[in-house]
This record gives sequence, structure tokens and C-alpha cells, in this order.
Amino acid sequence: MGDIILTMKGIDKSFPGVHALDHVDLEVRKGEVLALMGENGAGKSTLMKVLTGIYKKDSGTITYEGKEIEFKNTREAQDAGIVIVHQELNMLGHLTVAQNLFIGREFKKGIRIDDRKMNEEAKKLFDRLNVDIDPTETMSHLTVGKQQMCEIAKAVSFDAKVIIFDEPSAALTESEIEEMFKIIRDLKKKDIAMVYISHRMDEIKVITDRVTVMRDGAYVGTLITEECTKEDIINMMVGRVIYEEPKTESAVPKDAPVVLKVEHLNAGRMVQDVSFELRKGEILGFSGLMGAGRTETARALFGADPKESGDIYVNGKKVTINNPQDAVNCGIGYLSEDRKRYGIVVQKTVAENTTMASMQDFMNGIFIDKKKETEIADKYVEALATKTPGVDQLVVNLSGGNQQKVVIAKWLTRNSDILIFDEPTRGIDVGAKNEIYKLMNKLVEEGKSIIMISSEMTEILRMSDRIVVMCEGKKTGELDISEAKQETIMNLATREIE
Amino acid sequence: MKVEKIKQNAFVKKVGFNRIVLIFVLILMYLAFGALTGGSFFGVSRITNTLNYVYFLGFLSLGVTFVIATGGIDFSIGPVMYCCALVSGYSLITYGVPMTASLIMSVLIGVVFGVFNGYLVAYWKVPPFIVSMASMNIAKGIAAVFTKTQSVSWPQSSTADGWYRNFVSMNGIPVGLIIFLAVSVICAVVLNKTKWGRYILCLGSNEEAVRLSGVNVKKWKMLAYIICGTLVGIASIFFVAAYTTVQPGYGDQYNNEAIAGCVMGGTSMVGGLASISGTVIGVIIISLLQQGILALGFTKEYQYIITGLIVIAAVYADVSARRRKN
Amino acid sequence: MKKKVLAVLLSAAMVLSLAACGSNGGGGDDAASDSGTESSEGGNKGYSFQMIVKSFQSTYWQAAIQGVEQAKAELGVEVEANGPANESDIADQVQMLDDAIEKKPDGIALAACDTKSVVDSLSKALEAGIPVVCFDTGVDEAPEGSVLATVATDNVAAGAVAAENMFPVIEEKVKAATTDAKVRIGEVNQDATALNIQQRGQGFIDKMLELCTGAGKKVAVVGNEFYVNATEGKVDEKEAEVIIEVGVPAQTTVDLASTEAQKIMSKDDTIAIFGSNQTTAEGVITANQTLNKLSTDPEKGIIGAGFDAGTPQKEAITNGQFIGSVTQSPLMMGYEAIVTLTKVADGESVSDIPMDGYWYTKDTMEDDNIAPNLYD
Amino acid sequence: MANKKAFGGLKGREIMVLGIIAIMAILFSILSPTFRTYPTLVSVLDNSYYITLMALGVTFPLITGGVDLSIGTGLVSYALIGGYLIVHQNVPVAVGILACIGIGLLIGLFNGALVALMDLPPFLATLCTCMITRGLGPALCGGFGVSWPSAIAEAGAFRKIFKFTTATGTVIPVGIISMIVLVIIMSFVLDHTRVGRYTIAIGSNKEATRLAGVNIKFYHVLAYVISGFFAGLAGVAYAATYATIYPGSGAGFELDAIGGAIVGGVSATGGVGTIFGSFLGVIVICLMKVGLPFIGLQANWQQIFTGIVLIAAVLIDVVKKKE
Repeated sequence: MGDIILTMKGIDKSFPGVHALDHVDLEVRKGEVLALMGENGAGKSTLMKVLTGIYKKDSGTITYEGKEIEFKNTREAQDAGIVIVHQELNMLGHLTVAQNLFIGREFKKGIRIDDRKMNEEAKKLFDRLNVDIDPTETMSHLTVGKQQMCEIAKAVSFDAKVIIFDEPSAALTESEIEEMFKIIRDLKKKDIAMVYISHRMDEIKVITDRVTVMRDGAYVGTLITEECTKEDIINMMVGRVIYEEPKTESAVPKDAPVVLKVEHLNAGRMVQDVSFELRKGEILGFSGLMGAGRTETARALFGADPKESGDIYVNGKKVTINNPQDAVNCGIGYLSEDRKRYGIVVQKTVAENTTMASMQDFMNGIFIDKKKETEIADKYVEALATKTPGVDQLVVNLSGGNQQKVVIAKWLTRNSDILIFDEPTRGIDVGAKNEIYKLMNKLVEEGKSIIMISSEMTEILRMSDRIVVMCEGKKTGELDISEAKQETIMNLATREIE
Repeated sequence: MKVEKIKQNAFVKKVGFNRIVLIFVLILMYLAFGALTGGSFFGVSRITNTLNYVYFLGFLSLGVTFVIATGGIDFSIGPVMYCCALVSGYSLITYGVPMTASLIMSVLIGVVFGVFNGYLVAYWKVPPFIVSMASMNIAKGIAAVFTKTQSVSWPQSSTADGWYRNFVSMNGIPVGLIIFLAVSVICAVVLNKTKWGRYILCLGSNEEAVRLSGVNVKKWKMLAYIICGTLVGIASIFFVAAYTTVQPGYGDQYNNEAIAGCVMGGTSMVGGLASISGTVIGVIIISLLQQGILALGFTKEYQYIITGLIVIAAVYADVSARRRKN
Repeated sequence: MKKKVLAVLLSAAMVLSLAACGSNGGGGDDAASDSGTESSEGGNKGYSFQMIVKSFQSTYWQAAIQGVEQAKAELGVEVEANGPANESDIADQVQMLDDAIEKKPDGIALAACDTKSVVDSLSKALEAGIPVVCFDTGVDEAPEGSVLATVATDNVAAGAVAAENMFPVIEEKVKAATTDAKVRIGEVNQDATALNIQQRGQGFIDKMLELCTGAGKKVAVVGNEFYVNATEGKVDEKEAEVIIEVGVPAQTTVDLASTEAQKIMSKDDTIAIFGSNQTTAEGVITANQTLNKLSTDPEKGIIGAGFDAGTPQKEAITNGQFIGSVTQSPLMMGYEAIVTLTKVADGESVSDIPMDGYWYTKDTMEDDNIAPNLYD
Repeated sequence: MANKKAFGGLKGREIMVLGIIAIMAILFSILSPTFRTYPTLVSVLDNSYYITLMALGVTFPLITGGVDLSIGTGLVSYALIGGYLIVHQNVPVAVGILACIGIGLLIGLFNGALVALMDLPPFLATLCTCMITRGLGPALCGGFGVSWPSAIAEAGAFRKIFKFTTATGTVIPVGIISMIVLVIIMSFVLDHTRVGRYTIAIGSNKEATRLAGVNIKFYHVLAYVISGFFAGLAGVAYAATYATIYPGSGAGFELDAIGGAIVGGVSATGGVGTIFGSFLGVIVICLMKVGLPFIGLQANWQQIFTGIVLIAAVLIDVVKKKE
């Protein structure tokens, strides 16, 4: 293992109301892949942003190549050889791939930008990385995976000594991840240090050398990957063992009435001929890799996106769903994976969000019945144990888990019998996760039916009664929980790729 | 949770605080102008005079508040107001349409423009700024074509049809003020207490989330523009009641003043946050400024410059306050 | 923090520049009050008057203010002048008038942008006992007793003057016209909002129609429907031998006025064109920069005439593009308005002072009664 | 060539706008014999100079996803100040012209500061500057209109840049040559220099551009400075064409320029647009302005048609995107 190239010591950073980093230490060596792990909000991304000059640290020292440094912006960090591959894609959709790669450091001929040379250089770079992308293609025309590859290629092109991968695999297919790993191994040989932030335990095991774990903005410890188990890491991350056994048998009777039947649903490339049934009182898990078309299926079903064809039956009756209004009227509620964008109105209060979908029940003539609204909001705050100072609190001030509960309250208020949970626990801390699980179980006990889209295998295995697996826009399998195993699901989810 | 609680209180305080600052500014301006003009600014007749001339601006501001609340913009309001007054006035004078019908027609034309703007913005997703530009041109064009590029003078107070001028003031009673305040209260109620207002504000804040809640966002968005159009139609009545004459080809200058009043009052340009009482105070500040600068003997140019600078200051305050909060 | 400082600096810079321009003579008002105090040693009557002009847009008003200055110096009165930014800002002017009344001056001189919208305010002035003298434009419907005198050009007559002077030059052509070979006389009129410009335009049309009819020709009026409908004694376009075409730009800008002029001038049968105020006359001149058709010789091109003055128009006359123009006496009007007001304040009785429109040509531009009115 | 593909969609747009221009020209020519004359062509061009200049400039803020509403009242203000200096303060014409452009530049800088440094919404910020510039010119120049030196006068020589009259009286619209040169220069700036590249990048994804280490504040301000600079140039062009500047006018000029840019394919949401497209769009607007009166429609129809064309132009994009 190589020499230490980068040391961060006692890094402290506070935002108004949050102590984001509490004296964190980090050490990166040449030619290694260091996994940086921790639950959401543990401070991994913040730490990396401090390193690359996006945030300014409050205290602590950063030593790079033996010198103490502090970057004022990403540009300085880049010039010094520290490059970050962002979690959110930083693409400029209207520019070409080559233009994106060299943004901020274009080749020039006089004052003219030399686009030809940029294309050539980009081509060389892609050849070197063994990636097949046309440098003159417009960025927004590429698939998400290809865009991610461009990001990595860009990082490599900086002659970086340290590359930080911030959840790089989140949007990639299995084969794309393999490709990326090939690149990473390649880079390792060139003595480049890499920090790899990810939630995917399997990847950590495969690609990294050491694991540094953070929790609640603090440094917990560092392990050698080969010498530790998954449970070791998880224990450090959560401070307690939460690994729960999967559900083995469904409690839902086999002859429970079908509340929702979808037949031959088609909506673009991502939803091709999808059919399934949902029974009363069950949780139907939707598993698959990112980009398998699960969210798209849910959105098409819900009328959020236009669909091309397909029949939907609710309680045995054929219904027409052209827009979310139709879906809501059929008793379907949709809890989006991206709550802030699609679930809640953050600038409004808990009460206002709770009654959003069922305004008509809270009218007193033409006026909103604020009293009734407050009552129902209070009721659900209590029932769902939402942590909020009051129902007139703005939702923006709540934590992710509690925001999720507000969205649930919205659909319960609307009396929706069919709930689609899209990644219900994404961005939610472990404690709140368990609460959401309990809540879901309680809901099905009460006779609601749930479609749960999840990328977390444990979540799928723990919660679902039946599991639908999708891959590249097609349904590739349907399993009862009793016969579902991680390997089977994975196999179905990646069938066509291999 | 403790942190959140403090935030909450601060926020509540801030809302109140803004309003207090505005009123404070208002009083201060009034006193300053009073002092600078040697007291002539305090006369009752001065106040009523001033008021008579700004009701229409108030209605425009109220209208545009709804549109800005959805995160949109409408700067066709001035020319549309002129169009309402010109087309109905021309019908009144030239075609002998009865006064009552003309007044109703004014409002209806406003509504039609509201529907037009709203439909394009909500159903066709044309950027509001483009729609404004287009309907501004169309309103000016229609008005000029209809009136053959002649100005239209509504009847004088002394004539039989002159009763419509009582809308601004009747025998010294500020009828206009009463109507304006009443409409403001209605607007405030609509915005804060009804489903309409709730949806308009919510969709201004996060349209997609509201849509996925099964709400027909297009309808409510269009409604905001229709409310705006209606108020613009009403504004046109108060305009002619104060000034009688309207001429085609103009009206742009009132856009700025109306939007300025609205923004001064704390309605956020990014949508979702609007306050009718703020708009009312804001529009009074703008008109006071107008009158004050006039009373100080400055020409109109200075009013443009000063209003521009003040609105920049107000928006900057809003932007930096929001940035602090995030 | 840095941003805040920046913001403050920026606004401070703007305000400073404002203050600076305020001090070096922004607006006629400053200049007016300054010289008012200087001349206090003269025949000081100590009156203070308010003056509302239509705008400061055209140099026409600059000349009027000059006249006011002259009167101030002679009479030792104070005059505070104001006016809207644009002659179309009726609403602003009404507010300014009210504001002037609030200041309780010894008298108000008013050039109304719109004659109807000021009626209410004039009643207020009457109640407050403030005498009003109208200049440039009379207010027909003014309440009895509010307007004591009007110092204004008879615009119908002034428009007619243009027609009278233009006609002899084109007479031959008009006489030669037939239904098959029509001749066209153009007029470009500002968006006829103010009564005086309406009257002027109509005065020209009526006179021209009368003269052509007198020459035994049938005349049609086409173009802007307002004027078409308002003109009597015209015939249908098909039967006519002479066509008077009226163009009205959508807004008072030179570019739109020039498009209208262009439209008329590019027709082959056009023999003459008249721009009825400074803006439209300049529109005609601008159009000619491209067309190069204007001439003082009817055989060689289109006969042009204008109204008021201003550098481009004066040059057009000197260069032989226009045969001449009609000027009013803005300077004298400004002067007389103040003199009349002073008389009113002194308790003397006053009456209307009609001002003439003078026809001026290249040769008469230097004449004593013309030259002072030919502002730049 | 990278751009061929990147702007492939726009090429189509430009062809379409060219088609519209051709159709309009043919239609007007059929309906009005006087339209198809050389002077009319010159007139369309005359009318287009100041709008073209404004459009070239405003394309940059538009592409960043902003807008500059201050250019219309701005150009009148700058021309007024420049003219005032020449006529009343007796400064040399060249200095007056420089002042005109210089003030435009400063106001552009002011806009840029408001939008890029102080983060004000571009629409509102420039609406305020629109008000400020509306007052600025008249306030600085005593409120009166001013006539720039005439074309014949020696001091009016600069006007020959836009229109050259030969000894025989033939008018040559040399301005169009300057316009084409400027279109080529600005196209180059937009497509092949950092300024243009970063302008598009800011309009495409501001945050990503920032993270790429680009000094986005500088380039964002620069977009508005370019707009202000061209508004200043447009002031000179306006003065050259129309000589007399009336204070209080100018409101609405910006709509012709912005409308032209939008018709020419600049996206109202930023990131997309070409200089050539903007130029063509302006020609469409000017053809309407000049052409409609020729076919017997009163001037006011032009406004209605402009409105309709604008909406149609955007609807085409909307419908395309839906597909």
C-alpha cells in the first residue's frame, strides 16, 4: 500500500442549526480505494465538499502531498489534482460531450475554442478508458449511465491524484458498474488514490481496500475491507445491529380479493407490457436495479406520465386513468421517491400538506374549515407519531422521515386504499426507517394495499408479501416471499444484461 | 426539535416584522414628504386626491399578486387595462352601448384576456413572460384597431352617464377607498381561506407535488390569471372614473408600478408566498412615492429612477432573507 | 456581507448620480426657480405661478419655457413648471395639475394633454379660487369661470395654412388629375389623442379638400378611419381624382411615423405630403432619407411640408426638401400665458389671445416674427 | 464539427424562419406593388438596425436563462445623453457616440451586478433598470428631446455607417454590411469562445458550471454587459436612422428585440439559441412592422400580429418538446 497522500484532521463544520462535521479525521493513500461509509446525513458528502473547496471548514487541517492546503473553490482543487465525481450529475445538457469534458479548461487557438482538438482528446480519453461514447453527441441525448461515465472520464482527464466518487453507481446498470470497476482498477495501478462513497455493501467488498465509517458527522473508525464483514461495517454505521431477518411467509391469504389489476401497461421504453395484480392487505414489492422502469411504471399507472396502452382494473372494475386526478379518485395514492419535488409543498404547513389531496372534505361553504383541517392533521400527527412542534409547522423544517409521514398522512386523509410507496425510506435515517416499516405493516393490517418500490434488497425481503422484479422496462419475474432469495431476485433483475 | 421550534417562532415573527417595517416606512415617507413640502402634503384634500388616482393601480397590483403567487408573471396588465377601457368606452360613445353594459364589458374584456393568458400558460406551458409580451401587443393592437387610433373620453361627471365616476368618490365620500378595501378583503379571503387560494399558493410553491396529489393544477393556475384579468377589468373602470380619457398604444408604465407595489409588499417572485395586505401597503407606498416626488417639484423622470431603485432594494431584501433562511 | 456592501455601493452610486444631475439643471423647474429669485429686483410683483406643460419631449416646449423665462424676468414673478414624461401620459398630467392646485399658487398656466380629463381638476381650481390660463391648447368643456383666458393657436386655421401654402405649388398637378391618373396627397398625423393635433390634421384635410374641389376635382379621403369618417364632402375612392391619404402611427415615435410616411411616399401617384407636428414631420424626413423623393419642384418629386420646428425640419427646409412649414409661437405663448396670469393676479380683466400659425419658408426663416419661434 | 450535431435542431429552426421571411416577403409583394421596390427593402433594413443590435446583445442574457428588459428605454436614454453632449455641450461627435455606448455598458454592468452578484430575479431586476433608464436620460438632459446632427452636416458623418447616399442620390444601406459583420463576430463569440461557451453553460446548468471551476459570476455579468453594450450601439443606430430622440419613448423597443430572438429560436428558459437565429427573427418582426402598413392594414395590426407570431413561435417549441 502506498504512501499517505492526503490527511484531513479534526475537520469541523457547522451550518445554522446543524453540526455537520464534528472533528473528522481521514487519511487517503496512493493507489488505494478508500470506502467512505455512513448512513445518509452522516456527513460524507459534506466532508468531501470541504475538501474540494465547495464549503469552507470551520477548523481543522488538510494536508495534501505533505503541505497544508485549503482550496477556495473546486477549480483550485482540480488544479491541485483532487477531483470529485458528483452524486448529482453535473452535466450541461445543451453542450456536447467533449464540451462538457473540458468545460472551464477549453483548448484554445488564439481566442477561438478549438472544438476539434477537444473532440480528439475526448476520443483518446474514452479509448483509454474503453468507453464507447461519441464526443460530439449532445449530453442530454446520452443515457444516465453514459453521462456518469463522462463524469468519471472528466475526473480522469484532470490528471487527478485523488478522485472522489460520490455514490457513482446509483444510476448505473450492473454492466456499467462492472465497466466502472474496470476503470477504477486501472486507475489504482496508476497509483491514483480514490475515495469511494457508496451505500452498496457488495460494491464496497469488491472494489475497496479500506473502509472509513462516519456517523452523525463524526469519525467512527477505519477497517481493512478484507478483514471485516458486512455486519462489522453496519454495526459501526448504526452503532447497533439492525440486521433483520427477512419475512419468510406472507400473512395474506392466497384468495384475498384483487384490488388492483394492471394489464399490458405500456409507456415508452421504460414500461413495456407490464402486468400484475395487487391483493387486498398485501405489500407488493417492486424490485430491480436503477432504471429498471419501476418508478416509470408507477407514474404511468398513477397517470403522472402519459401511457400508450394498458388496462387498469380497480376492485374488478375497469377504470380510465389519464391524470393523477383520475388515479386519486380511484383511491390510489402515490408517495414519490423524491419527496421534496413530488411529495410535499415544503413552504406550506403540515396541516396544509395533509389536506392537499382532499380539500373538498374540508370546506365550509366556500371557505376552508381550518378547525377541521387542524383536527385531522393533529390526528395523523399522533397516529403516525410525526415529530413536529405543531401542525402549523412548515414542512421544510421537518426531517426526511417526518416529511414522509406527512405525505402518508395526506393519502390517509384522502382515504386511499392503494398506496404506492416509491423508495419509502430513501434519505431517511435508520430509526425513522423502522417506524415507516411499522407503519406500512399497520396500514396493510387495516386493509390497505401497498405497492412498494425499493432498491434495497433487505427492505424488499423484509417487507414484501410478493415481489415483482423488473429489468429494463419489462417485468422479468414474480415471486412469493417464501420462495424469494436475494440471488433469485438479482438474477431476475439482471437477466438480460448477462 | 428544539432548533425547529426556534425557527418557527422566528418565521412567524418575520412575517409580522415585514409588515411592521412596511408600515413604518410608509409613515416615515409620509412625514418626510410632509416636512419637505412644508406641510402641504398633509391636507385632507391632498389625501383624497391622491387616493382617487391610485385605486386603479391598487386593483392591478391585487390582480398581479395572484399571478405572481403561482410563480408566473403578467406584464400585460397595463395595456390590457387600457384595452378594456378603450374598447368598452368606444362602444359607449360611438355605438351608444348603455353605461352599465359598458362597465360590465370592461370587466369581461379583462376576463377574456385572463382566460387567454391563463390558458396559454397553464395548458400550453408557454412561459408567462412570453405570453405577457404577446398579449401586451395584442391588447394594444386590438384597442387601437377598434378605436381607429383615437383616444376615448368617457362621459364627464356632469352628464347623465357621469354617475360611474362616483365609483372613486361621491360628494367627498371616498367610495373608491371603500370598494378597494372591500375587494382587498375579498382577495385576502380568497387567497388565504378558500380552496382557490390554497391551490394557487401551493402550486406556486411546488406545482408537481400538487399535481401528484390529484389536483387539477392547470385549472387552478388558469384561475389565477382569470382573477388577475377580472381585477384588471375592474381597474380599468377606476381608471376612467379618475381620468375619463384613455388613449391607445400605451399603458406599459403601469405594469412596472403595479408589480413594484406587489413585490414591495413581500410577494415573492418565485411564487408560493403572497400577501394581500402587503400588496395593499406596497401599492400605497408606491403611490405615496409618486405623489411625494411630484409634490417636491421633481419631474416624472426622478420618480421612475427612485421607484426603480427602491424596488431593487425591496427585492434584494427578499432574496437575501430567503437565502439566510435556507 | 460583501454582497450587501456592493448593493449599498451600487444604490449609493445611482443616488449620487441622481443628485448630481438634479443639481446641474435637471428639469425646467430648477432653472425656473433659480432665475426667479435672481430677477427679484425688477418689477417684482411677488406672484408665484404653477405651469403645467404637455411634456418636455419636444424642443417645442423648450421654446415655450424660454418665453416663460422672458416673462419672469420682466415681471418678477415666480413660475414653477412641470409636465409628464410623455405627451400621452394623461393620467400623470391630471395628477400634476391637482398637485399644482394643492400648492395654492396665484395662478396656473396649463397646456392640457387631454382636454376632457382635466375638467374635474379645473372645477377644483375654481373652488379653490385659483385662476387658470390655458395655453397651447384650449379646454372647451372647462367649467364656467375656471379658465379665464386661453392663449392658443387656432389649430384648424394653422392646419389650413399648410394646405393653402401647399396647394399653389401642386395646383397644376391637381388640375391635371383624372380618375384614371389620380394624384395623392398624404398627411401623417400623430396618434390623434390631443384635440389640437386632431384639429390641425382635420384643418389641413378640410382646406385641401375645399381647394381641390374648388379646382373642380372630386376628392376622396382614405387611411385612418377616424379622419375618413370626420371629413365631409368627399367621394368614393374610385370616383375621385384626388386622394387625401391619412396615416396615423400606432405610437408617437419617429420610427413608426416614418413607416407611415414611407407607405404613402412610395406610391407613384403621391404628389405632396404633410407632417402635422414635429414628430410626424421628422418621420417624413426620415422616410425621405431612403426614398429621396422630396423636392420643391412638383415635377421632380413630392412636395413636403411640416409643422413646428426642430433642427431636422429646419434643415429640410433649407435643403429644399420641404417647401415650408407652419410654426406656432411657442415662445410667445409661454410669454403671453405668464403675462396674462400676472394681469389676472393684478385684478385686471383678460380675454383669449389667439395666436397665429405662421407659414415659413427658406426665405422667411430669418424674419423677426418667425426666427424666435424656430427652436432647434 | 461538434456544433453541427449540438445545434442540429436549431438549424431546422433557422431554415423555418428563413422560409417564413420568404413567404412574408412574397405575400407582401403580391398584395402591395409598392412593397417590392428597392426603397422598401432599404426601409425594412433601416428599421431593423437598432432592433438587430438590441437582439444581438439580449441573446446573451436570454441564453443564460435571464432577460434584459432595460434595453428599450435604455437605448433611448443613451442616445439622448449622447445627443445632449454633442448638441448642447459641444463635445465631438465621436465622444458623444462613445458616451452613448459607454453608458450602455455601465447600465449593463449594473444589471449584471443585480442579477449575477446580488441574485435578483433577472426579470424584475431589469424591469427596475428599465424604469431607471426611462428616467435617467431625461433627468440628465433637462428632460428635452434632442436632434443628433443631420446626415448632411459634417458632424453627421457617422450616419454614413448605416446609410450611404451616392452622388446620384442612390441610397445604399451599408448598415446591413455592419450588421452581417456583427452577426458573424457575435456568432463566433457565442459558438467558439469561452464567453459564449460559458454563457450557454450557465443557461444549461449554472451550478454544474460553477463546480467546473468557471468563474460564473464574471461570465454571467458579462452577458448583461454585452447586452448593455449593444443597447448603446443600438442607441447610436437609432440616432443615425431617426435623428431626433424623444425622452419618454423606448418602452416596447425591447419587446421587438426579445420577440425577434425568441422567434429565431432562442429558448425562453435558457441554454439554447443562435445569433443568426436572433437576426432572422428580428427580420421577421421588421418585415411585419414595415410590411403590414403597405398592404393596407393600419399600423396597429402589426402589434396584434407580433403577439400572435410570438406565441406561435413558442408553441412550435412546446409541441416539439411534447413529441
